[in-house]
Amino acid sequence: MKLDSMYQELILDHYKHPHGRGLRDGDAEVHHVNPTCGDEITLRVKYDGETLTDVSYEGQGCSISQASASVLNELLVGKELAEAQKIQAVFLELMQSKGKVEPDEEMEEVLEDAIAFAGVSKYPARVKCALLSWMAWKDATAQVLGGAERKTA
Amino acid sequence: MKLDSMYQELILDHYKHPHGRGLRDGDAEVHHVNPTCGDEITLRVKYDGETLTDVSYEGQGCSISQASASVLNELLVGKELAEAQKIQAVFLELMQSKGKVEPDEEMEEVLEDAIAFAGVSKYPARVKCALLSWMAWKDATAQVLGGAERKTA
Amino acid sequence: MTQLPGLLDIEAIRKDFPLLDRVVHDGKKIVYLDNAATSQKPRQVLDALNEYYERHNANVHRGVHVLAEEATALYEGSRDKVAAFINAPSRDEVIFTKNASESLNLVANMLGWADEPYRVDHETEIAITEMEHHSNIVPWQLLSQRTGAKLKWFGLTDDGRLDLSNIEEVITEKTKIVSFTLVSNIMGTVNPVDAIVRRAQEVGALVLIDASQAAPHMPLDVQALGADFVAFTGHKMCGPTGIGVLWGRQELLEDLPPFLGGGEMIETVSMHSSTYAPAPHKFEAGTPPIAQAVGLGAAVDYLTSIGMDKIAAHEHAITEYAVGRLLEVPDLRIIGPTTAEDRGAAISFTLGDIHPHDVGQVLDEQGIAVRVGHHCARPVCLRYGIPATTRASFYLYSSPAEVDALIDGLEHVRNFFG
Amino acid sequence: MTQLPGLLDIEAIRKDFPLLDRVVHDGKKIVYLDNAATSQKPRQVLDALNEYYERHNANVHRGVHVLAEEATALYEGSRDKVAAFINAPSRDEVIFTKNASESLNLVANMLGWADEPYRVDHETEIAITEMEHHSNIVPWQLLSQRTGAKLKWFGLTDDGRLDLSNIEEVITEKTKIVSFTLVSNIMGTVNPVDAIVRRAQEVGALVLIDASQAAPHMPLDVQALGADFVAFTGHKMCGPTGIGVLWGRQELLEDLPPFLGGGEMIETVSMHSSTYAPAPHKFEAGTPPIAQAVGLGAAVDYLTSIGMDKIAAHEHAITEYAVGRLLEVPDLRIIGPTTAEDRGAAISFTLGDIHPHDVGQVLDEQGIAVRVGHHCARPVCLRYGIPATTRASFYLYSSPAEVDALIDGLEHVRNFFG
Ligand SMILES: Cc1ncc(COP(=O)(O)O)c(C=O)c1O
Ligand SMILES: Cc1ncc(COP(=O)(O)O)c(C=O)c1O
Repeated sequence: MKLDSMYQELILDHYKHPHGRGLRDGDAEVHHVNPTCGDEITLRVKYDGETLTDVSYEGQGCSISQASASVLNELLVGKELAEAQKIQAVFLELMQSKGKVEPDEEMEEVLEDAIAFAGVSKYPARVKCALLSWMAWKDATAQVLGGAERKTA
Repeated sequence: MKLDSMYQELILDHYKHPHGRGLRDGDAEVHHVNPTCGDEITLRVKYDGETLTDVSYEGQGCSISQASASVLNELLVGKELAEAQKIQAVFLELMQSKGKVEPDEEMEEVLEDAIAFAGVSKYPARVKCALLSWMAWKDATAQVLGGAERKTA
Repeated sequence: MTQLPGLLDIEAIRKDFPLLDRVVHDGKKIVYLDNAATSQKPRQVLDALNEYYERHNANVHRGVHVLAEEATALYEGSRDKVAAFINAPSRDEVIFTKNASESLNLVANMLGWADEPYRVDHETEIAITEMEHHSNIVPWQLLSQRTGAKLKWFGLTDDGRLDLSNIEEVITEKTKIVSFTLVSNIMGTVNPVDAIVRRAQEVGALVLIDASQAAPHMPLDVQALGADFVAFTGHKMCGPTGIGVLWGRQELLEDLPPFLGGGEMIETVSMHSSTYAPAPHKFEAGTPPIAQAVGLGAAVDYLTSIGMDKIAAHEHAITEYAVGRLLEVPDLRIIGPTTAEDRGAAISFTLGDIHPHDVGQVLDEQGIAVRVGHHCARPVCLRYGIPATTRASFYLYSSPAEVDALIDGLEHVRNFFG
Repeated sequence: MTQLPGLLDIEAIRKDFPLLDRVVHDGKKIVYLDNAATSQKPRQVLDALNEYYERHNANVHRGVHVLAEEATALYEGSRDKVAAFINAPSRDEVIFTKNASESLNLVANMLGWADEPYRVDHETEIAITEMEHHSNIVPWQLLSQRTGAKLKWFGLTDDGRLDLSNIEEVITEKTKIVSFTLVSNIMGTVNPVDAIVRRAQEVGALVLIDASQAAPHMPLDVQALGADFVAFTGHKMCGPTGIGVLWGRQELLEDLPPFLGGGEMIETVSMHSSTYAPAPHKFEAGTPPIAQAVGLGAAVDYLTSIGMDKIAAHEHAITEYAVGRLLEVPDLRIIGPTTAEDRGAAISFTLGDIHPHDVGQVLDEQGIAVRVGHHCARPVCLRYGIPATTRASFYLYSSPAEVDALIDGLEHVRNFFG
């Protein structure tokens, strides 16, 4: 069944048991909305020098957007900034591939669990769900780097 | 040729030799425009009691609108108001008939030369041309009757 | 097949709609339950479009050639058809726009630029409701921001109806315009027009009714409604996209200022000043959606030939059946009226904790097209504390079998995420 | 048959246009010379419309079901096609409207509601020209009336060109926006973009180019033009009615406020306030003209497959031939450039004292469709002291034989009224 390519076991797992959910202390906070469906996320990042020490978040959305935030947390927390940015870029590439990129070993190595989202890229309406938290993370990180609009709770 | 039903000899005659053209003294003046083609007319009416003693006009437009003003002048000047209004009403009926009213003897008696416009009623875009001066006359007369906005030159 | 009293001859009707034969996802025939978003088009409408473009296409109003005359007659003929469809006192009260949103914005802008007594400014108020489509909220928010007028609204009761208990506070002596939807696109609620119109007239406020979800589904009589303006959209009523309607009372259309400026809407133009054509042309700047108006005319003919009262009865039967069956689904909560009384054929619901996106996706896989999200009525979701809903919405070609398919599909959704 | 260098394979092209086979007035094949008013549609465009309605019709953007995804892909795919057609730096700079008039009004309204530095108010000026279509005059008159801004314009030379001799007085430090047509719809004049853009940039004014009569007929490169906004309309370029385009520079579209409010153009809505989606959606309130955008995409494909440079060459050849032959007609006066240089394929003329209405009527009787009147450019008629003109306008399917038919027709007109 084609649906299974989107709703991988792993995605459903993350959806039911999200990692790192909840808002904690951070260096910057952003609020992103997917206007096409109303999914929302509030996300904070915390850095210690170059190391991303926490991504905390709260929001509402479908299994894809929730699982994606959970995977992001699992994958990026603890990474150096440059490494995290690389992972984000590869994830973006995969999601915008319209199902046409066949993930190779190199990609799998970079994306780990996030590779499970490959099937979602075939569903244009859902790509934005998968990207919501990743765009929020990028934005929050840019704020930290730019020193602009820092908010802490 | 179908065209001849519109451009009756009589219409072309009035077009080439218009009656009563030019602006003279009047009790009311109106300026009417046909927005669909830009035809314009300035028209004045003069009454002596119940008698329409003059319709003077100036304007630019096609053969149909010019001929129609000329016929109007010929037909209405000298008539009692009530009689003129009746003629106007019959002319309006004919023009809005979409070519479906076959003018009978009674109509011919009322409209005289104006009966030549029967063919124009088949051309929706030209009906307004034929009616321009008649609507202006009606409007000017209403002004005289209402006493509103009287203008004399 | 389930037989319900009041149903139309669905098999015959479905033959008119080519899209309903569409097969998706490896052989599943489409079950189209997204009619509140847009309707499918009968062949009669597509034929009218083709016939227009293949034989009569020309720009309207300003030509003496035969094509221009034919195109004008077709375009203006559609205005006659629409006027008759809504029982307008005069054809000149029917303005063609591009969609209902433009119609609603048109009124908001007219009032913002109007002279007294219509003018909306910082001393005046605007009243809407919490169940409006965004297209009947944002124009008023913009008008309120730009003029300083105060925006007020009716809240909702727990069972998805307007709370009119504070009507005298919402509609006051300062209110210039009351704008509300006849039928909610998210909950299906049919609103009590009379009570609102009565109060508006008491204080001398104008009334604009958003009939986008009514015109396709029930007889619409603008005179009986007692409103000053009525807006609706072509694509939801078997017509093409790109065409909407604003009906307005003649004297208002005469008094109110134009909105968009351009060709067709003028009487005479010089570089120094211009005068405007009488309504409806005053409000139709530029080349109008000619073919789309012709298509809407054909849609109106089609609906009329079936009969709007029969269509309403059909949808009522389907809705009653659907509400009943949906309420049997475990964990399903209908957002809006839970009976078929005073409600249209759009039914929103939540299904336990399963996000509507996920519900919609799994239904889609079975060929069932529903809409998920806030349906351009986010305040309703906020009001009921939910992020979104799944919405099934029916039309004249909807069958009880399609309701059954939906129910089976929801069972599958529950299993999938169970 | 007359052969001219640069002509397209007219016979093949004409087969694509069903309407060109139309027979009028007892057996006369139509000679359609009213292309500046609207173009005919190739079968490819009609097929795209039918295919859309019969297989993919759904509302866009908010659905997870397969039809909604397909409709969205088709609609947004057309945006890509249009962006490529005009060489836009980004697809997000392409806004779909209902026609060019809405596009022009959209800019006028954005600037009226904008913050500094874009805001048009009583201390600022607007510059247009005397050869604008009413749709590029009236929006600025309205804006000027409503904000107090001063409206200025370029006059015309005797031979139908812009008089730029006083450019420094027309475009000043106070000028916020300069809006002008690339090609005149009444005279065919092609205007000198560079000189105007240079001066506008000198004073920091924005530039809006009305390309309604250019986009159908020549390669259009918004980057090369150097303008800030470019407007055009679908129905004149083989597309359906009901669709227009506004291209605008991304940063401007980000900064400028929305115009129409409603569904699709929002990010999030509550009863208290709303935020807007990024461009282009910010400017596309309500259900867009989906099928019409798809049709426009097909039109762009069609034109591109032939080649805009080849179309321009074809029209140049026809225009040159037509101007030459028209000048042979006794008492005929061309209003506008009397050579084919820097001119488009619309040719206006007067014929002695015979009123254009009468000219058009007698031509129509022979199956020749031309437009008569002021062509929504009345100031041009005032400028040249004429009530109206007869206009013949050509397109990619126009043939030398049709020019010949026009010339014969005019002979007949002269005899008729002689
Ligand atoms: C130069 C020009 N600008 C604007 C327009 C307006 O286009 P539309 O009527 O499609 O809005 C036209 C055509 O009518 C035109 O020729
Ligand atoms: C109640 C209601 N009002 C207004 C609209 C807006 O209609 P459109 O998108 O055609 O402008 C819709 C549908 O989208 C609606 O359901």
